[in-house]
Amino acid sequence: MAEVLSALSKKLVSGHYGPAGDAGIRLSGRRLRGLWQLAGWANFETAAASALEALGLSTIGTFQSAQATQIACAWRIAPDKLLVESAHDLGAFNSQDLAVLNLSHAREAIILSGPAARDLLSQLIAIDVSPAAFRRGAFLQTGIHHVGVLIHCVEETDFEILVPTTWAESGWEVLLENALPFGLEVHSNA
Amino acid sequence: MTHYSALSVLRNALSGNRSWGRAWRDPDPKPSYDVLIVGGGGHGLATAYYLAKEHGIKNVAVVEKGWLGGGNTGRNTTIVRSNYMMPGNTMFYERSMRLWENLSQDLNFNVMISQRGQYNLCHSPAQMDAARRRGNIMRANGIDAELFDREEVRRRLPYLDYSQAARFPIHGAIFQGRAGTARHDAVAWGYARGADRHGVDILQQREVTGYLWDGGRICGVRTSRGDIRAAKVALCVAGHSGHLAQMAGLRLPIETHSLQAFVTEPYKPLVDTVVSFGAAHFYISQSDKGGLVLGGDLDMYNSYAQRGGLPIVEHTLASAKALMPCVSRLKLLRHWAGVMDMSMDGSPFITKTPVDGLYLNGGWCYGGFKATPASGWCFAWTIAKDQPHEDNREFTLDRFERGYQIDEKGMGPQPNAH
Amino acid sequence: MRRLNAGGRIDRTKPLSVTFEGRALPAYQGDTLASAMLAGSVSLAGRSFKYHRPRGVFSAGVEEPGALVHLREGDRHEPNVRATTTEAFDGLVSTAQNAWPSLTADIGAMNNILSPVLSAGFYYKTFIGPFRNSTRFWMMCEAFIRKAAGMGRATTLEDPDRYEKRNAFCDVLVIGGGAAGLSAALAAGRAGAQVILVEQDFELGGAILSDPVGAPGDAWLSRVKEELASLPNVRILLRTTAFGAYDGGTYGLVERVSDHLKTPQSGQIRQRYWLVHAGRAVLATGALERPLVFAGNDRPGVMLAGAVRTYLNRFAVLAGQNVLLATNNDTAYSTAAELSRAGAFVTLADLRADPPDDALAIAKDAGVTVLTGHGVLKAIGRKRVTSAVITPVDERGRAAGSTRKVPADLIAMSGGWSPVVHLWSQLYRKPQYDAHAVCFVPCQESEHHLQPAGTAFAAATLDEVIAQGFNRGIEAARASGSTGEAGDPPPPFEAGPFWQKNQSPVWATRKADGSLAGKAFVDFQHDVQLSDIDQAHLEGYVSVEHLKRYTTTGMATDQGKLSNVNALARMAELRGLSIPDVGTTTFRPPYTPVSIGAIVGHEHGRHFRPTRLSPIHHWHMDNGARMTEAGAWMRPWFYPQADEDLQAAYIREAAHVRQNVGMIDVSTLGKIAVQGPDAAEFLNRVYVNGWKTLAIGRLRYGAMLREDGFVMDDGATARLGEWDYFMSTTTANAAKVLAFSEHLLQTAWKDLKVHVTSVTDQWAAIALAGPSSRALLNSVTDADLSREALPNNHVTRAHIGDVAVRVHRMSYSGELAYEIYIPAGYGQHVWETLHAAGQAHNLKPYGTEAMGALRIEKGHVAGPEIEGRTTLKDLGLEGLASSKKPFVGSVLRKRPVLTDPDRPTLIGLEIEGDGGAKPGSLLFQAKAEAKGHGEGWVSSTTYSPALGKNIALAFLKNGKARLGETVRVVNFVGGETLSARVVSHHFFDPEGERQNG
Amino acid sequence: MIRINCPVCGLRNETEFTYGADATVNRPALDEQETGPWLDYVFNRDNPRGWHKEYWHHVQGCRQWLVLERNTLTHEIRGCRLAREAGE
Repeated sequence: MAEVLSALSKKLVSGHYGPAGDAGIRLSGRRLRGLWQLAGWANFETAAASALEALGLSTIGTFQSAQATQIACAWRIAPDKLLVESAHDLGAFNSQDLAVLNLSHAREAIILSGPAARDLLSQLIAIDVSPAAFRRGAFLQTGIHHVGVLIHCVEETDFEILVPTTWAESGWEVLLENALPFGLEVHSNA
Repeated sequence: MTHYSALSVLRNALSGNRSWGRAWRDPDPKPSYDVLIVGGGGHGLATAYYLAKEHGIKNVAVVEKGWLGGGNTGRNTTIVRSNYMMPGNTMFYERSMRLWENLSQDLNFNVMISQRGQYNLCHSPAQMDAARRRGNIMRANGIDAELFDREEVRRRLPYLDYSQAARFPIHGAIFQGRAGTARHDAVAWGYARGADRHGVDILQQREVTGYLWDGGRICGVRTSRGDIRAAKVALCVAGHSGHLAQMAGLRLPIETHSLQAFVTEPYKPLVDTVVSFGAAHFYISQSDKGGLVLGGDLDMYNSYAQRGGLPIVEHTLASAKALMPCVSRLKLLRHWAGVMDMSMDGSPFITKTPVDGLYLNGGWCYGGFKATPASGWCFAWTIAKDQPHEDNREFTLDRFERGYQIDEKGMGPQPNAH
Repeated sequence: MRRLNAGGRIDRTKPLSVTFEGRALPAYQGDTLASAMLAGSVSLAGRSFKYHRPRGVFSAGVEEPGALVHLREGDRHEPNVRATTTEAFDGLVSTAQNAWPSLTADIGAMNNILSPVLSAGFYYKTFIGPFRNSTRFWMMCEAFIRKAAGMGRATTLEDPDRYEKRNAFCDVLVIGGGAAGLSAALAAGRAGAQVILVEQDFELGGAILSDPVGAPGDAWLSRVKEELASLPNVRILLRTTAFGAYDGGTYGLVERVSDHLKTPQSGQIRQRYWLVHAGRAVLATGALERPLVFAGNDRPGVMLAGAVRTYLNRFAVLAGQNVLLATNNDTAYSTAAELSRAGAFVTLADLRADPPDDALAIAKDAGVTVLTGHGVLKAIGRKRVTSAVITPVDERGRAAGSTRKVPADLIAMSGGWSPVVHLWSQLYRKPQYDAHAVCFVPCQESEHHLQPAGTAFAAATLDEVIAQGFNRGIEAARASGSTGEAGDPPPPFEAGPFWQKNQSPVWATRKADGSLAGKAFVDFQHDVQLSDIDQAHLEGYVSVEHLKRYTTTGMATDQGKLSNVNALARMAELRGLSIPDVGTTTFRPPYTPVSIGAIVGHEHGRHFRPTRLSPIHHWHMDNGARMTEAGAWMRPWFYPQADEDLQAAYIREAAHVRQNVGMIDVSTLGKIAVQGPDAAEFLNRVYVNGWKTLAIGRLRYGAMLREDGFVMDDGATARLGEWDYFMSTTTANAAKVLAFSEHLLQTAWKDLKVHVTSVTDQWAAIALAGPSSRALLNSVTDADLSREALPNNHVTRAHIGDVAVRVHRMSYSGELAYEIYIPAGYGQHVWETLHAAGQAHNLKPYGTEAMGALRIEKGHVAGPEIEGRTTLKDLGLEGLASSKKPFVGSVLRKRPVLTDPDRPTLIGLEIEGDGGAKPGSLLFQAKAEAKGHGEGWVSSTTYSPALGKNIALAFLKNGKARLGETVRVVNFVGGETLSARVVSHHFFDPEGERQNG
Repeated sequence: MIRINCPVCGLRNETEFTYGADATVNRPALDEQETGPWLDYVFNRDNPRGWHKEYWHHVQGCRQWLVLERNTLTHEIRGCRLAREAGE
């Protein structure tokens, strides 16, 4: 079987970087289970109903809050668009009223964690990422170093950043550059 | 009026500098003028000067809402150049360059024309090709231009980033040696003094609030301090052209945007020329005082606020460091903004308008300062003869209807891309 | 040695090595470079800008005009550093600037003798030169002027330090950590608001730090600091300057993280740029003392009174033994008393005839001689004040009685206080003049997000300072919805007359006839004399902006912090107006100069802009490709064999494609998924050609126009399903086409059920071209690639190994060719698979240069031709446009100039000779003179291996009618003129037999 | 720093957006054949000093086009909607 080659394959080199001591930041990557965009029009929620059901979701959800189930994670990225991470092939749900698009290779997931993770984010995005303002389960669509990304707060100090594949290496280097003063550990596997 | 010379300076010095006369009068308005120019910036004052000097029309007033030279004339980054490629622009800007080269003598006022040259850097083979086309058109029109490769640029500008770390490597540059800088305030003052000497009335602190009409024809202006009649009313109010045109019932292909400028603390000579970055909208020069003068991009949204936003501050300074890594420890002293007439093709208007008695000079986008002498010269011609000169023949309002967009950058109909 | 044996807020247990001009200065932790200079009796610290006059330490803060130095060496060298705000550190090396050959014997000081000639505006009146149409004379003079100007010397070395940007959000930003700011932070903090308190100094306290150690303010300060430290919602940033106030409640701050160390520690940044988004802000920036104007008021040894007090009480430095204090207000009385107690002989000359009794009492108790109704007429001494001429004065400050000379090694002056309104004014607001307080103050507007407090708002007493600060703090907290109890303000401490002003508006001392007794300065760095203001007035430069620009007052590195009000006051006097009627100039950011590096943060070098990489990028790197920039992308330019240069490599690569098979990474093409039931209608509107009939499994070339009718982009779009289309755009225009499509769909065409989504990142793409491409592809796929099953412009799904791909049969090179679209993560795998299988077919990779050669041979247009000013007809694409439907640009493209038959249109050129032409060359008729804009221009050039000659694409007036004509191709900047034959731009295989085979 | 309250993403800095243009100019009907309305749409502007209805594109966010009213003198914003929901 052909292996999926991560856009970060040259970058995910385990090791400790920056000042010695406890690392404030941990960076690693994760292979997406599959990424799909569901897009509709006026009756989006109805049109998406069967796809949502298959994913264990009951609604299209609200902006800025992720919906996670055992088999999927869904982000309402626009009024009529849902981005879904799932191993299921959702292509079958494509219809006149629901445009399904496979984006499984279009994003790389960078995992950012550690006690200084929020500090690092505050260097890169102009959004309040204090624990009170950016809670577990919330997500942001924003720009890091001029590139549009999606940042999902998975746990208090764990974040997943979905970066467009072709920008991933450059984005990683910027994260690394800014993370160095905190002390940084890179893990080649999440 | 005192003729300025080293001798007059010496003579005055010996008398304690107490005998200087006013550089221009502060007259009361006459009831009526042959030509009334709205806007006492460089373009308006130059227009008045050339009306009097070249066309013998001396019953002229310049009406300024604040203080002369207080708008974009005193807010720009002082670059002069004539590296324009499009027919309609090329010879106009070259006329300006030639007027610049004699302006200090002409005005008996040192406007500090410093032809220290300008480099436009290229960062890809495609940019080199585009630069070659521009340079060839300049040369074919009798304008100086040279194309340098990377090594030649490196020899001449060793302080730029030629390292592996440079995100956009320098492939070469197009150079105009006659380009350079001028002292912006001096241009306004020199023209004001020159116009005044020819009898032009400069009326400061009078804001135009409307027009006087005679049927469908404009025959003067209403100001915050009384009406003034004039056979011809000429607008030179870049930044506010839309506003003043609207009062006359005209809608223009212009938006107003703010453009920022920056100066560092003064340093001993570091940058001896004007250098433009080809990978982002950024250029740098150094003033005689020693401040590095930085220019950047528009704030991109319509604005009449004469102050700039932070994103462009960040972007401009990042460009400065990307181009010249050594500026990192130098310090920004001041940043400010002017409001620009951004036209839909990036080129200006010097033209009669569809309204009888009303003439328009505007739409200067980024390029107003360098155009000042030719703008005044051509506008004066247009007003005096009621027809354009060869050099401003394309700067009309109907060029969009005709499809003659003078699109120097090929950016299309956008008021913020040129 | 002027250091007192006791007192001060310095740590005498921590001596530091600090040098100026190679001379060791007695410095301790807690000193500034300026306090160490004074302690070491350095009276000559620098030279002024214009006359190179000797300058000493003048102030104790950001307004310092004189003591500007070079700090550090090598790549950390920094010019124009204010000694007064430079924290002393161990290993500090500083040197003098703007002086040659040395600080004490500076040649530039000759300008001082010439100063009557170098008066305001002298540049404008001289150097005009005798020659018409020449700027040479001026430029010759200018070269000297430039060398003499400029203050410090910049390094040309790269900065070794790191910088960082940080975004912060708070309810209340308090700017200034003095009594008002501390009170504001305390109130807002107690109320529960998220507070950021910034202080430019390395200690909190503001003016309290200038009180003697142990004064009542100390206890107040430590109590407030302690409570603030206990509030987790209050963040305190020291060594941090709020330099700018911007739209949307955004403030720019720079924190000097490690400037107080010799070098940053490992991993430490030098400075941090904070972008603070604040609900409200309190401006507690205090006030700056103004100088008085008298002859010689710039001599080393003339200082601001408040600064003298700061050096005494905070740094335990007695700046002079024999002190003459000149004032027009009460604040100097504390200074006088404290100096006297410290052992100085102090005379206080008060321009006011009747100072308040409490102030007088304090001075007299301390043994100070107070001369009321007296002023300093002149300071005497060259590189250091030695004496002064004092005089009784009338109510206008003119000598009214006999003058006398008194010895003095220090003249301390206080001309009143100017609130620091800079940030408030930056928000494009005009401060108002308060005639009672004799200063410009911010207006109070309850709704504004920046509220002044304390001496920044001209508070007259300490009680008022604290109360204002506290109240503004509560208001700001409440505005953000914080409801906590704020309690009572910290009770004011007992304070001397320092906090009361009772200022007189007299600011200058003149002789009885109104003249000055010598050179008297308003701007100390730029050497603007009071007489320059008079001259500007004489010449009509009377508005504040003219005055400033004509005399350059206020334009030095201190940006008029000291000079503005005195210059305005003089102009008001001359014009017979009040100061507010003269007006004030606009304060602009930054409040104090900020390092460029700090604002740039990490965005420099290769991180200036992000870089975009193809999924196959690393293969190219590992296999010797030379890369080139294409917008944000890196692309393989060519793959040199042995020591091939670009020319040799691309010719070989292009020839190889025509003879065998080549492959190129085209992943950078813009790719857009167009989905929905109205997708065909949408395509029909944005493309000039028709799309309603395109069957599933087919693809079609299309061109799109801008709204104004010029060509915007081109590319192929494939129909993948009933409602699914796959659009490709050029690499350069991908983002533009997507945003434009989104705009149309979300504004004008809301009724269309279409979604457009970028899938550029989803797909790697490989173009396989050449006569052997089918055979090669057949060897790795399961698809039927026969001419019948997959004719040109068709699409099929296939597998390469176990990877599902899409094969588009289309050709850009004119050869039998395929574009293979592969999910990005398999891109490199498929490339390698093809590369391996290709060895049997003599496959070679090729780069963008060879791709260009192939497309030029075929006459395909690309970026150099679609350059924003060309029409469909210009490009030879007129035939594409449908006449049966409207599309974007379909009306405006018919404007007269766009349809002028004489427009330059695309043609081919066969260049005579071996060298080939350069893109950007101009075309002229063979016998016509080569001038003007020419008859056309060359857009793309190449050597054609297929034709064995140099060819070019070009635009030529009425070109289609001129095939066969010989034209001149002139490259002026390259000094080359060539001849070329005009031919069809379809140079190679015009019938398309190869690509359709 | 202009801050825009995107209906989808919340309050964001202007750096995440690109400026569109005047939102009061309406694109002529697709089948409009007269040149005048197109010239007016593409080139001519009211360019007001004061309140201005304009498009912004949240490119580094939800990619929605927004219509907001902003004062061109003060940069104050009063109202921001999705373009697709904004009235004609």
